[in-house]
Amino acid sequence: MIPTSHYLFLSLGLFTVGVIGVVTRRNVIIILMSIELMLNAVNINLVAFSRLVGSAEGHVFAIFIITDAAAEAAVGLGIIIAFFRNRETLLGDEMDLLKW
Amino acid sequence: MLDQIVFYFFAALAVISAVLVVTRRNIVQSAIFLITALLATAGIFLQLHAEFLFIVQVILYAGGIMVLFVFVIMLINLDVSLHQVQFNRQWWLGLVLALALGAQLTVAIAVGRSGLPLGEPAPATMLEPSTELVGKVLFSEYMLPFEIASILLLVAMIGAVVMAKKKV
Amino acid sequence: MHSLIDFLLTYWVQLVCAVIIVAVLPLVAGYIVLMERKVMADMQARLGPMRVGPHGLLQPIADALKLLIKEDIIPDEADKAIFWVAPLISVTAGMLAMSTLAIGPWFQIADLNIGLLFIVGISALGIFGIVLGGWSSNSHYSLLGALRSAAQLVSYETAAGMAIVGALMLAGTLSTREIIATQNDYGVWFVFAAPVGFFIYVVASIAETNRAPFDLPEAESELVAGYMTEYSGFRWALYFLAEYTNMVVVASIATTLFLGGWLRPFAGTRAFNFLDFLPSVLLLGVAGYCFYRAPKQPVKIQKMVLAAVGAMIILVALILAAPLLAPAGSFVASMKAGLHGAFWFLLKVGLYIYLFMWLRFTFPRYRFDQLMRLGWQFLIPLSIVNVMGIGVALVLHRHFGWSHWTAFPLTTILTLAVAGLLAAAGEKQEKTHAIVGEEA
Amino acid sequence: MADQRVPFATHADSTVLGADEIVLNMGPQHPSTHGVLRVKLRLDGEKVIGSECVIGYLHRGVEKIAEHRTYTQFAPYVDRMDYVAAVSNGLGYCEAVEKLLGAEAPLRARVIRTILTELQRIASHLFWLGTHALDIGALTPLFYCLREREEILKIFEKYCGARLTTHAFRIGGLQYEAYDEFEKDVERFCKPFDKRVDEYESLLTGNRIWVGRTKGIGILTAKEAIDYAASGPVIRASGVKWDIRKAMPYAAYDLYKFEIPTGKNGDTFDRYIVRMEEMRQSRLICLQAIENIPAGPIMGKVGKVLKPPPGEVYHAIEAPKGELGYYIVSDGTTQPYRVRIRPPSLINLEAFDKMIRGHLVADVVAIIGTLDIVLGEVDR
Repeated sequence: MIPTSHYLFLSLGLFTVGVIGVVTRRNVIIILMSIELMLNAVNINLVAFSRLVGSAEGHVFAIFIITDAAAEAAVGLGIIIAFFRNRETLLGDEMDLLKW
Repeated sequence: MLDQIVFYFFAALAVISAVLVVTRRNIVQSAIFLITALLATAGIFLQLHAEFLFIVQVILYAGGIMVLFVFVIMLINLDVSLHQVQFNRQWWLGLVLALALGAQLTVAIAVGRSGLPLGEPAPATMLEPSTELVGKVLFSEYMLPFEIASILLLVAMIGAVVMAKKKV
Repeated sequence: MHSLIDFLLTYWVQLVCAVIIVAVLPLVAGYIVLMERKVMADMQARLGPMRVGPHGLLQPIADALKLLIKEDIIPDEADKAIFWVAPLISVTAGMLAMSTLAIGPWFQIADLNIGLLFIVGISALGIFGIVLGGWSSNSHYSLLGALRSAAQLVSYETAAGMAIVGALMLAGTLSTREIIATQNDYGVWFVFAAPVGFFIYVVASIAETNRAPFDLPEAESELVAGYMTEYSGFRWALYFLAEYTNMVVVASIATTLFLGGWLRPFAGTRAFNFLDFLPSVLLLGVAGYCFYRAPKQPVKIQKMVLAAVGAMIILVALILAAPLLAPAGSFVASMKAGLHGAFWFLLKVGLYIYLFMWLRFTFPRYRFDQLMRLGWQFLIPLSIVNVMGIGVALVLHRHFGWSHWTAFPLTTILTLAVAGLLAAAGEKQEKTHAIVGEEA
Repeated sequence: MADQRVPFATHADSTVLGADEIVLNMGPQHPSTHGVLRVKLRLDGEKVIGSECVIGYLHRGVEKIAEHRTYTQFAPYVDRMDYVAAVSNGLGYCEAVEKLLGAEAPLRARVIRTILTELQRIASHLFWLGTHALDIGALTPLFYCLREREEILKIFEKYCGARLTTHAFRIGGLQYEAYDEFEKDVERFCKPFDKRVDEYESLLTGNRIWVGRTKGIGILTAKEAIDYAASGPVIRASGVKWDIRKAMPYAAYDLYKFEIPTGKNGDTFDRYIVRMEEMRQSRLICLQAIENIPAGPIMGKVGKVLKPPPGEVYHAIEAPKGELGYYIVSDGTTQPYRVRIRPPSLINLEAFDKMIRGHLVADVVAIIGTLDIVLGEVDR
């Protein structure tokens, strides 16, 4: 059997990779995808803990997080499409209309 | 034995594809590796006996959200972004900070070992949340959050339509 | 080493089933193609394939060989890695979905407690094969086909999912085995309890498998071959295999959920037990036809092949009849459930696929906006109403003590009334939609 | 370069969304452009916002060839223009030259010409119906249509030995006398044929999908149809009662009673209905004609060497696809000075852009199909 900490380390690794993607990449779609990775890492954590303490709550929260991820992806991609239509770019650091 | 093979296989697959997601130049390839990472996570859910979550992950994440991603990527010009610089100017700072965060979390897990039985496998006799149980908890204790989540989805749907619509 | 042996000892049935699926499915798909061509020919006053083997019986093998040795062309501008992997995704998804299907009470790889959701979820992954294949070909036709396909599958999956939810509410379980057991307990197949749900599932499943009249992603007269335009040879054959696998999968889902799975018609009624002999009689009839045709074949080897086919069918008929004739309690008699279950299941799947073919050769093709309107404005609302109707019927039955015979017909009629309203509303709107957005 | 004239920019690297439109090149190698038509479509998503037909892939210079052949030698060439209605082409040419010569074919020849031409009209419409239905996705009607067309081709084969490019007529009359069983064969085909048309209609006319795919698609109003000089079923479906068989009778059409079916809305569905009705009318004409084929010679007096007097003539007939006109200028030699052919397909194709704008990609094939073009005739 696998110790719970291994799940946590896996989740930690995925989360860190996601954070790295968010803070270093320029392409907004990849940034969005990295956020999905991070949410996913959280889910692993929740399910592992749920098993550890023997309750279904972790699963419920994981379902909520997946719902949230779906909403986020829909809105995020909507914004990206609207942005792409106006500025013809996918680069996050060129999204600076509000920068002053 | 089988359990361990399954876990380490999926864990390695997930981490490797995650790394490839953030390093690939081609967005479509990134998306494919993200799908792989998500499916690997689904495998880990299965290994954790979270069957319902496994299928939710496959249907919603891999089958729904990622289709949306791939759809949008196909709509958007790819050739231009292939020849651009992929990492922003502060990438080194971001990398250092992200690694620092990772180190912090590692420490947190290490410290947490003393409080919770993290070092050993979860007791097998512990209840395995079945689909039925998840449903019961979701629709009794968490009824209100569930409804709020559905409103969130509705709002997101309207928002996405409004934003993606050409001219209002 | 020990653990490996243990593993094999525990799971040998599943492994054998898996090997059978992977090995036999391509052949089955090939023969479904042959059946389709023969049915098409029959409906179109033609003969269909007649050259390879008697009545074209060996045609699928010849086709497969031809596709195998054909040149495999990868376009220069294509994204090669994705182009290469896309058909594999489609086929893998289709085959994986087969793994929880119960073809008869004996033949099933895994009886997951999320069985049906697993099939639906995994087969939904096949869409990536189509989308990525279309995108990586770097051709406008392929891209349009892929986009259409993605939009169509996502829309109709919702309707199909809701139709399945309706039946699942009746069954109260996700395991394929128990769904069929429940239908046995009810004494009636769910198609009679929820006919509207079955209708929605039929329509949505045709759309999901990209069959006519919803075959827009590969509409040959518009998009050449849609997402498959740039594919050739064996890779193209893989897409074809995936399509037919998906047909088998949706037909199996429909059979399991609505048509009573491996149950014989009137399985619970003793008076109809003579139907147990139907499989053997049917097969004997087919065999008789084979022997009747055999002497009329032009070439000696064809006569022999057809006679051999007839003999094989007689053998199968005898195997099916043996458990009925053997003394009760013996080993042979105990095989009845498995053998007859598989026969009835496959027969129902075959009839469902025949329905697909029939529709294909009868109807013209929908246009894309019509398809979307049908999906979003008719099927999805109707499927939601259907779910509510079944819910109401169940409540009436369980809490108010209404009998099945009043609760279900009542809600079905109500659902049908809603369907009529939806159709009328759609008709009104269609008139204003004839020209799409002239203002732009 | 022809491409210089393209009224819209073609972005080589345009994307679906980026440029808001893509240019889709349909054909010349495409399953449903009925030969080698190339259509450049400007698409916004799937909506067509502009189109251009590029023709000429099947250009063989038929008109130029005519200037170097004698009148008799040129006759087989016209069969190769509209190759699914070769008999009609031949009729138009022969009658045009006869007009130029001032001769007329004897009555018997004209009646047989009428029968064969009407059979050819049915065959052409059958072929149109099959391919049009196939384009819209109905696989089965094609085979039923071809089955009946086969009967007609058999009659042609018995009559003149050829099935497709028949070269059935000669200038001044017919070369072949009708064979013995001719009337019987035509009757055997025509008698049950209205049932067959009903059969096709039962597959399509009431079908919701078919109606949805054709009603309101590619509308051409009566005025637009006249402005575009459309002819044949295309203009009749728009409600204009224009049929050269009635307006300027030729061959033996003035002897028979028949109706001109017209539509109301000028959409694809009306054109379909008009053509179906025309098949029934053609059947009636054939049945009337075979009742009484007058006896007499089949060849008029035109002489062995054709040398029309200098002058010019325009003669049009109602081919299955519309007004097929021959404009022939003679300089008094054995070869025409100039032959100009008015192909109905080409003129009808002009209306394509008008009809397609605002519709979807799927409607492109429906509209190409409903125009009933044959590229051999468009390009000549």
